[in-house]
This record gives sequence, structure tokens and C-alpha cells, in this order.
Amino acid sequence: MKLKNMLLFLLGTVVCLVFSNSAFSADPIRIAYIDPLSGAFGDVGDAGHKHFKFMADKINSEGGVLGGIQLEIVPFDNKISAKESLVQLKHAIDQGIRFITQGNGSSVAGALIEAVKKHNKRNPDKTVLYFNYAAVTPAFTQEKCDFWHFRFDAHVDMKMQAITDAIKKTPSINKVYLIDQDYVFGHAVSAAAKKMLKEKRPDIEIVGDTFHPIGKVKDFSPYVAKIKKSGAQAVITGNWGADMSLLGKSVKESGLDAAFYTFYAGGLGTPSTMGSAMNGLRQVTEWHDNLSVEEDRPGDAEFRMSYNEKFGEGGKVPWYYGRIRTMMEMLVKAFNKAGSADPKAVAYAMEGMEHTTYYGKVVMGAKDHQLLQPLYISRFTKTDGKMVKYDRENTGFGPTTEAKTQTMDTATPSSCNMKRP
Amino acid sequence: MEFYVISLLNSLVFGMLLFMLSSGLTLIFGMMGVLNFAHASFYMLGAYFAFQISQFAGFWTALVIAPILIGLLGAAVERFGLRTVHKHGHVAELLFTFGLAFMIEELILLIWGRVALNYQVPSSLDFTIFRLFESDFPVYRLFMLAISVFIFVVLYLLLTKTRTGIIIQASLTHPEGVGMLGHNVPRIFMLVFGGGSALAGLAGVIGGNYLMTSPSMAILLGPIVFVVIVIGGMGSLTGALIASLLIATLQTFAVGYDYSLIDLLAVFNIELGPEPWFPDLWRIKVENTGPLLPYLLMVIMLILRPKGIMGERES
Amino acid sequence: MTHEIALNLVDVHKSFGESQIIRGIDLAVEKGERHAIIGPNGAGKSTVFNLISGYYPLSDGKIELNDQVINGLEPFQINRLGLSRSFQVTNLFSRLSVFENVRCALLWSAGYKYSFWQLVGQQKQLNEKTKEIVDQFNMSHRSQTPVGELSYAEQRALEIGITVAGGAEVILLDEPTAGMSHSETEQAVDLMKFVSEGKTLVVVEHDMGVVFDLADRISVLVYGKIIATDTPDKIRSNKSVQEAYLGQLEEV
Amino acid sequence: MLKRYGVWIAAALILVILPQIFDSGFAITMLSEMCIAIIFALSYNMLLGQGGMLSFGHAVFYGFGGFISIHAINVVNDGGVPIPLELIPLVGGLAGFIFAIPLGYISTKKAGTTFALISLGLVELVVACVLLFPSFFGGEEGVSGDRMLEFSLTGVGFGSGIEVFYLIAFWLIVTSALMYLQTQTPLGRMANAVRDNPERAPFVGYNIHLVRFFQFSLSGFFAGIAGGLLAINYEIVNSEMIGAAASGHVLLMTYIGGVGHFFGPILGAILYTFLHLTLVNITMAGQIYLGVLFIVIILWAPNGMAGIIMVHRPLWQAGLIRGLLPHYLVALAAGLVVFFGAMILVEINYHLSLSIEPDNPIRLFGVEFKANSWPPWIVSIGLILVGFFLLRPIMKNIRLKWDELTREMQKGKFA
Amino acid sequence: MLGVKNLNAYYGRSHILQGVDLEIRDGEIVSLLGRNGVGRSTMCKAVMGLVKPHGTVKYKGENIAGLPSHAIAHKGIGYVPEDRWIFPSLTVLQNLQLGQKDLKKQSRWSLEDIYQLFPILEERSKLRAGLLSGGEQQMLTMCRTLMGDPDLIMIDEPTEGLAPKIVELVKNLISEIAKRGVSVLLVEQKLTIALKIANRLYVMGHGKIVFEGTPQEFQKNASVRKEWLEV
Repeated sequence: MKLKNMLLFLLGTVVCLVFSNSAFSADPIRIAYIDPLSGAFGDVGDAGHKHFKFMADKINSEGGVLGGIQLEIVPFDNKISAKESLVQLKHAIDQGIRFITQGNGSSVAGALIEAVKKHNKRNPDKTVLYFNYAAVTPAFTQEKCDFWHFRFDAHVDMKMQAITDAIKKTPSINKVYLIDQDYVFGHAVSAAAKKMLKEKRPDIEIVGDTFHPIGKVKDFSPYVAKIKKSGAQAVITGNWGADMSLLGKSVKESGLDAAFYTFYAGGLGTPSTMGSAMNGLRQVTEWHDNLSVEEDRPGDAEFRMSYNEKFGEGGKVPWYYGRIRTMMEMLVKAFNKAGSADPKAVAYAMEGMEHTTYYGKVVMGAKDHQLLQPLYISRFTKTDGKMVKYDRENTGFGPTTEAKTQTMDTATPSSCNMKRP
Repeated sequence: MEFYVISLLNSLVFGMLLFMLSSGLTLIFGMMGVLNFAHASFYMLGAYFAFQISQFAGFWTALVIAPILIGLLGAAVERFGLRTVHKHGHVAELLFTFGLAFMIEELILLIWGRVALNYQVPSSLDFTIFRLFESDFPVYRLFMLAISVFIFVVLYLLLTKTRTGIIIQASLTHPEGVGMLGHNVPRIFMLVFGGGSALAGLAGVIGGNYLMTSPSMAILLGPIVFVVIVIGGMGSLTGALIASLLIATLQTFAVGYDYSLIDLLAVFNIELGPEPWFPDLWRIKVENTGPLLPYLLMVIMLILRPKGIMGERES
Repeated sequence: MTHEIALNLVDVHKSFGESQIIRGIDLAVEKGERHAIIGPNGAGKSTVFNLISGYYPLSDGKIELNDQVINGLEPFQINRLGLSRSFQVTNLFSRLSVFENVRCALLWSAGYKYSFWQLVGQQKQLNEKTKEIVDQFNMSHRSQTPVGELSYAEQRALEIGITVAGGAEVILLDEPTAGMSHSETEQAVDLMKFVSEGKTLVVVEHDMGVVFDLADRISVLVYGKIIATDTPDKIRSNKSVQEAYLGQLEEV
Repeated sequence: MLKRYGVWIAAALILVILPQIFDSGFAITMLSEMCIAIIFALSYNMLLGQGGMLSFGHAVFYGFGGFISIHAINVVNDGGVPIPLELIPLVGGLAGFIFAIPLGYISTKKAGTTFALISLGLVELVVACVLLFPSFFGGEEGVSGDRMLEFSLTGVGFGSGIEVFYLIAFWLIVTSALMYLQTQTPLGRMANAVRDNPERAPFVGYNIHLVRFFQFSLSGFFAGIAGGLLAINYEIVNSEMIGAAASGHVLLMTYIGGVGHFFGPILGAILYTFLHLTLVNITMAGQIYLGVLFIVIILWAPNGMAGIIMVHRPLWQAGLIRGLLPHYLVALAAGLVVFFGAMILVEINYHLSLSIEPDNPIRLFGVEFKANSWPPWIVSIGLILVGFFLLRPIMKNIRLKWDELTREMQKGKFA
Repeated sequence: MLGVKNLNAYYGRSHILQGVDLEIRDGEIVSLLGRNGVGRSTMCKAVMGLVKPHGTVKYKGENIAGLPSHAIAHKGIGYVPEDRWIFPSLTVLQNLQLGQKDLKKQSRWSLEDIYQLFPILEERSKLRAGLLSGGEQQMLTMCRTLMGDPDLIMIDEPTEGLAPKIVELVKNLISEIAKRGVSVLLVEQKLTIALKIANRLYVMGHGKIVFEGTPQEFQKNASVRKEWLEV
């Protein structure tokens, strides 16, 4: 048992070391950023971290919240694992952190919503509030909605609303192909597309509804061959990351001539791996690089540039999450409105809040905690120095607006039945 | 028709790339009995090295230099790592390469970061060579095919026609006997390990830009390469070739079919109730089984014919 | 007086690929007999053992143990029918202790099967029997030593110990004294005599001293065939046997 | 009596006391996870250490245990079969056992490398199935449940982490005792024999396929219990639990701890879990340190930490260990010099390449410095070189001293 | 040429060679007799570096104990193992080519010589060696070693399991080898050849040399034969 004692001692010292810093730092309001910082998805989490850090620095330099209290982003690496996220959540709570934010992985978000709900129920005096900036499973603000969860990204159905609106207005499209990753999100995309196309353009034929294994396909040519065989004029895909890049590359190579409506063609790291295959792809986002040019707001362009200078690594990883700025600005408002940093008060202050962002007016749903925001369909084309001024990730291709869905038009029927404390 | 021809060509390209990777592994296994878990990591390193070199000296230099560097690295791993653990047996060797794979991935993260690299097909090879029916066939695909066929031919000639090749083949059966005839077997081992790694590196150089160069590329391809050498018969090059093409064809063609068990039952006029037992099972389509097939094939093969298609012995 | 046959080989053949190793062997070993098989290197002696014990499948022919056909059975099934064998190259459970080795060899015959609800430490009879065997082989002082650390002679002795522990009626010993010194060999012979008391013993051996000391009958295996089976004296004076061993002597 | 059960009683006492000392939520989580990891690693060692079967797919049974347990919890909550939470791990265990039967029957027909490859194939097969069968596996989101069941044997609600910890600790004691006892059964001993010499085992009457198969199935049972406990602890189970990564973790922890002794996996699970959970918040280079530890163990201590301890036991018992201690301390000092040098090197590199603000100073051991300046590089490389050159003669001395003491010990034995 | 002094060798724990002393002079045929399992093959393997030798092995005045086997081969020792180790998937010609150590060095034995001695090998030169008969394989192994142009060749039980006709061929080959100035160590169990062609004899028993002398001396010493060789 000698060794056990030794280990116990070691454990004790390290645990003390790890926790000792919590005693001193009551001053700033800390927000735990729980996302992958290592492993295969580390780059995505890293970029998110930088976005939040940049916004926190900006807010702090403008005077902080609640009359001078600073914001601090505390990163926690969850390796995009639900289990590790729960461990990190406990870790954050132990350190006295009451606000968490996360975005990558529906599995992680689902686990966190559940865990926060249970924690708050079991520890009403130590409640925690969770801001979701990117996990888009509709259920999180519908049947699984929870008072302690706010979402700042448009969910699948909302984005599909924007895409199908755009397709509706393009009469030349009468055959659509759906290709998605074989998991919950991909299935949600496919289901939404089928439902909405049927409502809006019953004449359109769905000529393919393919699910491929997520993250396992090395070469999409067989799939592209199949799309080609179907004769589709438009393809809708929810693919992201490598699955998007590889699909894009195969499409370009085979010379497939169809309109690609994607969720994440501009997703972090995707353009740089696709290179010239970016040309012509469409994406749905709440913000894009050339919005400031199109709407002639040089101030916003400056904001984008100042981020890229600090964290953009020479334009390789530029500002991407338009909504993180929105979220942080609304958070400042909510703190100030609530007059305290109590999660419950902040949550109530956030409900129904309206805000004008650099991409339009947004509203936080009071009933379901889902942010309503305008959505843009943009198409990647070669930069021309004029309207297509900025490219993504030094590819030479930048987005240009093709269609816009207004804030209120993105709303979908809500099935949320929230219990409030 | 178009679909079949294109798919056949695609299977051929992917299959030959797979063969280039697995040929090195199968030689290493055949000679030393080492299942090299880090083999796919050398493939990944090949892509990263090529990216780095092509930044300074262009793709064509990288095509030559990167595999050589990987080969030297592989030789060093054999000389200073594997030889040390050899006395602890095959399990220790296997675990050593397991740890090595882990470390290589971590070092790649450290040096090149977590973002997928912008390693693109060189512009001199970035055009369409011919149009088949309605589809473009990119020249780079043909280039990959040419390189891998070239490698196959070179490897075949090297192994059957040269003195070194004969020594290597002989070492597959009686390494001691080869040593006794005055050939330095440890050096041969080092050479084969280095050569096998170089082949993996070359696959990385030409595959990395075509597919994607990211820290997860080793994990993605690693297990498949194992499947190839098991199905082909451990230590058999011909087997590895057949298995590579087989797996590539299976995976490519599976995509084309969206039949499920429901359709099968429909043939017999059986209809499932609204809530069948195991609802998922009936809905699985052939096209979704792509990732499953190689492993299924491998397990079945190990049960029915553990030697593999062309193997002459069990592990 | 009729002799009961314990082990009966009828026209046994074995080929590996193209090469025929055993070319038709007939051999009947009587119950209670001590039988030695000798022959020059490469004659196929070990192969015969491997065929009898089920290690290799037969190419042709038939092997009976107590009138029951055993070819085609798995080694463990043959063992359960009462036939046990040792190996030419020491073949022990290397990381286990001497005591544990013997106990493992006893487990099946003592009827424990694959039980995982009984503790071996509490099986009184089993442990006593094990101890008895360990004592018989003069190894009580090494009882807890891992067998990998034993001397060669001790390992060879234990090899025999494990073979006989299960109480098999027919015992095959493959070169039990190979690599032993003179005095060690003598001890080993005594041991073999002792443990094979009342049992059927078949032994492959090179040391002629051992063979003549031990065997009731000897079979000479040359080039995959038995060229003679007889009592030791007759074998000694058999010309073709000497030839097989030393070449054609008259030419010298 | 005390000698026989002393270790177990002490272990139980420690398990009772530990969460009283380290009572933060994170500490409780870590302790719970350690206990689960111990069960999982011990079950893995039934394969690797006891049976000589190198499996790359043990997490399959862990995962099935978890999934079935969480489904069972949901069934209980939906008013199905009333099972108290205390017994849910048993459900997980049975699930692991039942799944281990067909998979084990197939894979244990082979041994060695072929077995390892089959296990690799099977785990990939199961992982591929996860996405094909979403109604069971819950897709990538997984399945969640609420462990606060109506039924309880003890009347405890299991809302708080500490209550769950005690449940896990209880199962840890029960299962590790059972697994220890299993090594003492005829099957356990035959598994050892088959591991040591699969050629000989049939000739003492055993069907080696069945021995491996039974051992495999039992090991699946205990892995399933560990999985069930994990499901209770996190109240969510998803595909990461069943995949190759989880199998890799248990292999690493078991091997680092040492497969040759029963307590090896226990040491390995504690150390590995501890490092795994804490390093991530201390340094970005956690994976590198774990990887280096693993490779060092493979190269120089193939019997793991337990092996290191056990080779010293004879010297300890002979009272000679004292002669080695000063040498060890010197070696430790030199080793630390190398380690710190390497660590600085790793940390500055990670800081430069992965930190979000590489220009900001880095803090190590209370010292703040800029990673992109040259002094830390010189210091670290200098430390590595100095330590390395110190270490060589020291290691030689240790070897000499070791031989000397061993001779002395043997003399003592025969005297 | 070769001087072995107090050579010990072990397999695991078993002490196979227990202090062997043996000498081979230039151009001599020395025969090493003894029953199976007394350590004759181990003796050759220890000289060749295939088994770790303890003791001195002097070859042309240089201690070669502890060198790797390929280095020993390069010094000029060849070994024809009892189990032959032919490379079954290679052709007969390739097997022979493998025996060549140094392509530049002029060898005593050219391919033509070999083919002249054994025309059957030429006839089958393109055949996979695994398809040869036992006797042909034995020829091949010996010739393969000769291709490496050894100054000393150790041949382990070359006549084992061969038909008498082929035994005669082997005997002729050994004489031919000696004629070209190569020293030979012939390991045998049968006395037939050994007595006919050997200059000197050693008899081994239980890991030691128990007799040393000329064939004539051996003939006179019936007790050695009885105790160490006969049935």
C-alpha cells in the first residue's frame, strides 16, 4: 500500500496546484470555452477560441460590463468528446465559472444541455448558463429546449429555409440531389430539404438522397459519378470539414455542372484545402466577408481586418463566426440589463432581446432561446477588387451575396415547451 | 454504362494507391514479422514533407526528395527503435510502432498545426485529359495511376531480377540461411523497412494533394491498409495487389447501389410492419455499407482462410 | 497368453507436400510394454509421435488406442482418452512455477474442466497430488521457482513429470535424455522406470545405453519405415540395423 | 486473516476516505473515472496479461455494457422493469458477456498477431455499425438518461457525484476481488498455461480455443460492468466509448502499469487517468508526454511499472535495497535534468505553434519568459545534453551495483 | 586454418557444447562423428556465429568468435546446414547466385564448373528450388555454398536420407572440393564416407570430443566405436 500512499500524496499536491488559482480570481466574469483544442478538430476549436478572445479583449478595452468588470475566456479542451466535455464542465464549475460556451459537435452540445440541466436542478445555488454558438440540431431549441441553453446559430431548418427560398426562385432547377453525412445532422438536413422543397416547389424531383459515412470517405469520385448519373441541376449538402473539401475537389475534377448549395463550403480550413474547387460553390451563413463591401460599411471591414491582423495568420484563418460578435455584444447588454452576473438573471435578460448587428437586426426568441437572424446565400467567385473584395483563406475566391432571407422569415414553427425556474 | 466505366477507373486509381501503401507493409511483415502500425504515419509524413519541399523547390523535386527522406527516417526507426525492442518479441514490436504512430501524429500537429494543409495538385497536372461520356477525367488521376503502375513494375523487377531482390526474397523464408551465405541480413531488414516506408511516403506525396493533407489522414487509411495485407495474405505482394483492387472496387461500386433489405423483401412480396424489429437493419442501403465491407471481408477471410488470398502461412 | 494391444498403428503414412516422411508404418505396442523407437536423424521418429498425439493429421492409415480409432481427433481429445506425450525440445509453461506446471497438467484429469468458480488453492486433493508428483521428481525445493529458471536437466525431468502427471495409461517420451550428462541420464532412466510402472511407455531415444536399459522391445525406423521390431539383443545383432546406423561396414 | 484480507480492507478504507479529502466536483469525477478505468484495465489484463491475447478492440464490450446500461436506465425510468440503480452495472456486465460470446468465439480461434488483427477488424466493424443503427446507438449524439431512478436498494438517490462514487467504489472492490479470485481458478491457471505455451496445453487435456474463449467472455463481462458504471457516472453513452481510441487507451494504461502482475493495471489505470485528465488543463503537450512515457516503457521496461517494482522485491526482502537508493537518487536528479530540458523544449514549441498568442510570454515553474527568444532554447538543449552525459555513467554504475547486490543476495541465500 | 579452443555453447539453459577443442589444417578433410544430439551441428553453428559461441574460434589466426555470421562467411567459411535451407520460391539458378558473396572476386568455382559437376542443376536451373527432390536439394545447397568460394567448408550430414547412388555423388564432390585446396569439416553419422575420405576423425559424445585420430587409429579402437557410435 506504500505506493498508493505515494500516489495519494502526488494526487493531493497536483489537485491543490490545479485548484489553488480559483481562490484568487473572483474579479473578472469568466466564461468557459469548452471545445476541441487538440486532436483532429483542434483547429476549429482553436479558431473559435481566438474569436472569443478577440471579442473579450475588445469589450474589455471598451470598459467591460457592469461598470468595469472584465470578461475572461477560459479555454477547456474537450477533444470533441462528450465525456471529456462533462469532465471539463465539472472542472469549470469547480473553479466557480458560471457561464460556458461551446459549438462543435451535436453530441457534445446535447450532452452539455443535459448535464447543465441536471446540474442546475441538483445545485440551484450554483446554476450555470450555456451559450451554444454553432451546434445546429433543431431539437436543441425545439423538443429538447431548455431554459439554461441559448443558441446563437441558425439551426438546420432555418438554414434550409434560406436555401429552399433561393431554389424556389430559380426555375431552371427541377432536379435536386441530396448528399449528406450519415449521422443525425446529415439526416436532419436531408429531411428538412425534402419537406421544404415539397412545400415550396412540388414540381422538383429529388433524384438522389445519399448518406455517406462521416469522415471516412477518401475519394468522392464514386459519389460524384452517381450525382452525374442522376442528372441533377442542384445539389444540397450539409457536409463540413474534410467531407466538404473532398466532395468539392471531386466535383471540380469531374466537371460536374450543378449548383451546389452547402452549409459549410466556407467552413474553417475547408477553402484552403479545396483551393480552386471553391469556385461557384454556394453557402448559407449569417455573415460573410464581402457583406461590408456590398452594404458599404467600412467600419465592419475594419473590424474584420483587425481580427485578421491579430489572429488571422496572414489570412489563412480569417474571421469566420459572424455570430460570435453578436453573441458577445448581446451578452454585454444582458449583463448590464440584469445588473448582475447571476446566470438566472442574465438568462431572463437575454430572452426576447433585440440587437442590431453588423449583418442586420436579430432577436433572441423568448420562448425557445433561439436567435433569429438574417441568412445570406452567397456564392464564391474570383475576387475582382470591387464587390468581391475579400477572399477566404487566401484562395483567391470570395463570397458574394446571391440571396438574403430576412430575420423574421427564418423562423420555423417551434415545438418548445420550456420549464422556467 | 458511364457510371460503370468511371467507377472502374476510379477503383483502379484508388486500388493502386492502396497497393503502393500496402506493398511496403507486406514486405516488412513478410521479412520481419513486424506489423508496422506506423506505416500509415509514414504515408502522412510523405504528404507533409512533400508540401514543405514543394514550397521551396516545386512538386517535382518533392516527388523525388520526400520519399527518400521518409525512407531514411524509416531506416533509422528500424535501426534504433525496432532492433532494440526485437528481443522483447513481436508484441513489443507491434506496440512500439503503435506508440510511434501516436508520436508522429503529435509531432505533425506540433510542426504543421491542426489545420489541413493547402497542398494542391501542381498546376502543370491540373487539367482534364479526356472526357468520358459526360465526365471529365483529370490528368492527375492518370498520373497517379501511372506512378503506381510504374512502382509496381519497378518493384516486381527489383524483387525478381536484381541480386538485392533475390536476397530479400530469400530472407522471407530463411533469414539465417541468407546471413550464413555472407549477406548482411540486419542491413537488408533496414533496407526493406526504409524502402517500405519510402513507398508509403511516395503514396503520401501523390495522394496527399489529391485527397487531403491533414493530421487525421493516417488514421483514416491505416486500418484499411491492414485489411489489405490480411486479405491478400501476409507477406504476399500479389495478394496485396489483388486485395487492394478488390477493396477499392467493392467500396467504389457499393456507393452506386441504394437497395436495402426492404427492397429485397419486396422481391418476395414481404412487407414489413410499421414498427419492425430492429428498424435500422431493414433500412440500411448497400451504399451505406462501404466502410463496413473491408472489415467484414477481413473477418470472414480470417475465419475461412486465415492465410489470405495468396498467403502461404498464418501470421 | 494373448497380449492386449494398447497402441496400434496400421499402415500409417504422412507426406508434407511432395515429400513422403512416413511411408507405411505398422506397429503394435502391448499394454504394459516399454517400447523404444530408434533410428538415424531424419528418419521420422518425432513425426510418428506427432501423428499419434494428433499434432499432425494423418495422410493415410489408422491409429488405435485401446481399440478405439484416434486419428482425426484433436490432441486434447486424444489426451483425454489416456495418451500423454512429452516433447523433444523442452515445452513447459515457462512463466509458471514448477508446482503450477504440474498442477496445470493435473487439472483436466482431476475433472476441473474449465471451472471458474472453484479456487485451485482450496482443492486439497489436487494440491496433495501435485505435491506428491513434485516430490517424486525431487523438486520440492524448487516448487515455487518459475520453470524458466530451472537448470536444463531439471526442465527435462519436469517435462516427464508433466507428461505423466495426468495419469495417462500410454506415455510417449520424445528424446527424454537429450542434452543430459551421464549422471543426469542415469537419474532420468530411474525416473522413467519408476513412473512407467504398470503403464505403456513408448520412447524415442538416441542414447543406446538408455534404450537397452529401458526397453522391452525396440523398433528401428529408417527413412520413414520400420525395418525391424524386436528385443534389444536381437536388434543389436541385426545387420541391417547396424548398416542403417553406420553405413555399409564391410566396405570399410 | 489480516494478512490475507489486509490489502482489500485497506483499499476499501482508502476508497471511503479519498472523496472526503478531495471533495471538489472535478476530483470526484476523476476518482470515479479512475475506479472505472481500474475495472476496465483489469478486465483487459485478463486477456493480455493472463491469456496472452493482444486485443485492439476491448472497448467493444465496455461500450456495449454502457449502451445497454443506459437503455436499461431509460427503460426503468419509462416504467418498465424495476431495476435498482445499484444493479444496473450487472446489466452492463451481462451485456458485455453476451456480446463477447459470438465475437470471442470467432476471434479466439486464432492467437497472436492474427487475433490482434481480428480484434482490430471487429472493432472497426462495430464502429461502422454505430452509424448504421442509430436507434440503438443514438447516432453520434449517443444515448442519455437520468440515473436518479425511483428504485434503489439503499435508499440513496444518486443525484450527487459522491454518491455515485461510492457506488463505483463498491463495484470496484467487488469486481477486482472477483477478477483476482478468477486468476486462482482452474480456468485462470489454464489461461496462463495457454499464454505461456499454447503448443503444450492441448497435451494436458485442454482445448485451447475454449480456454481462450471462456477467458475472453469473462473479460467481456467485467468490461461491461465498467461500461455500465461509466454510463451511470456520465449519464450519456456515445460512440466514442466503443471505438478504437477507447481500446487504445485501455491498452496503453494496462501496458504502462504492467501486464505481468495483478496490480499492474491498477497502477496504470490510476496514473494514466490522472495524467489524461489533468495534463489537458496544464499543458497542450499532454499527448506527447503520454506517448513518450509509453515508448520509454516499451523500450526499457517492458513489464511496466509493476515490473519495475517487482524486480526490486527480492532486494527489498533481502534488505539490500538501501545500497541502490543513493544511486537511484542521483539517476533521478540527472533524469529530471533531461526531463526538464525536454519539457521546456516541448512547451516552447507547443506555445509557438499552437497557442493563440505565441508572442505572449510563457510561464513554466513560476518563471516567465518569451518562447520566441533564444535563451530558453539554449537552456533546454543544454539541460538535455548535460543530463544525458551525466546519465550514462550513472546508469552504468547502477548496473554494476545491481550485479554486485544480486551476487550478495545469492550468497546470502546459500549461506 | 581453424582452431577451436574450449568452445561452449548453450540453447537457453542447456549446455550443449562443453569445452570442445578441435583443429582443421589447410587442405584437410576432417570428419566429425557422433550420434544424434551430441552437439555436432551446434559446433558448426557456433563456429558460423549462428549460435552464440563462448570460447575461442581462431580462423587463419584471427579470433572470429562473436562476429555476425555474414562477416564470418566473408572471411571464407562456408556452412552447409543439415536442413539445407534452400529458398523454395527462388529458382535453382537464383539459389546458386545467392551463394556468391562478391561478384568481383575470382572464384575457384564458376557456374560452369558446378553445372559440369551436376548437369541436373543446369537442366533445372529455371525451376523453383522447392520442386527439387531431396538429393537434388542437397546438391544445390552444397553448390550454393561453393559459389561463395569458401576456404573452409563445413558440411552437416550431407547423405542423410539419400539414395546410395546419390551418396556416391556427394562423396565425389567432397573429394573434388578438397582437391581444389578447400578444407572440409564433414559432420557424419555413417562411417562409410568418413572412413574413406577423411584425413582425420573426431568423435563427439555428450558435448565433448571423445576421440581424435586418423581413420586407421579409429579402426583399431573398437571401444570408441561401440560406446559412441554403434547401436
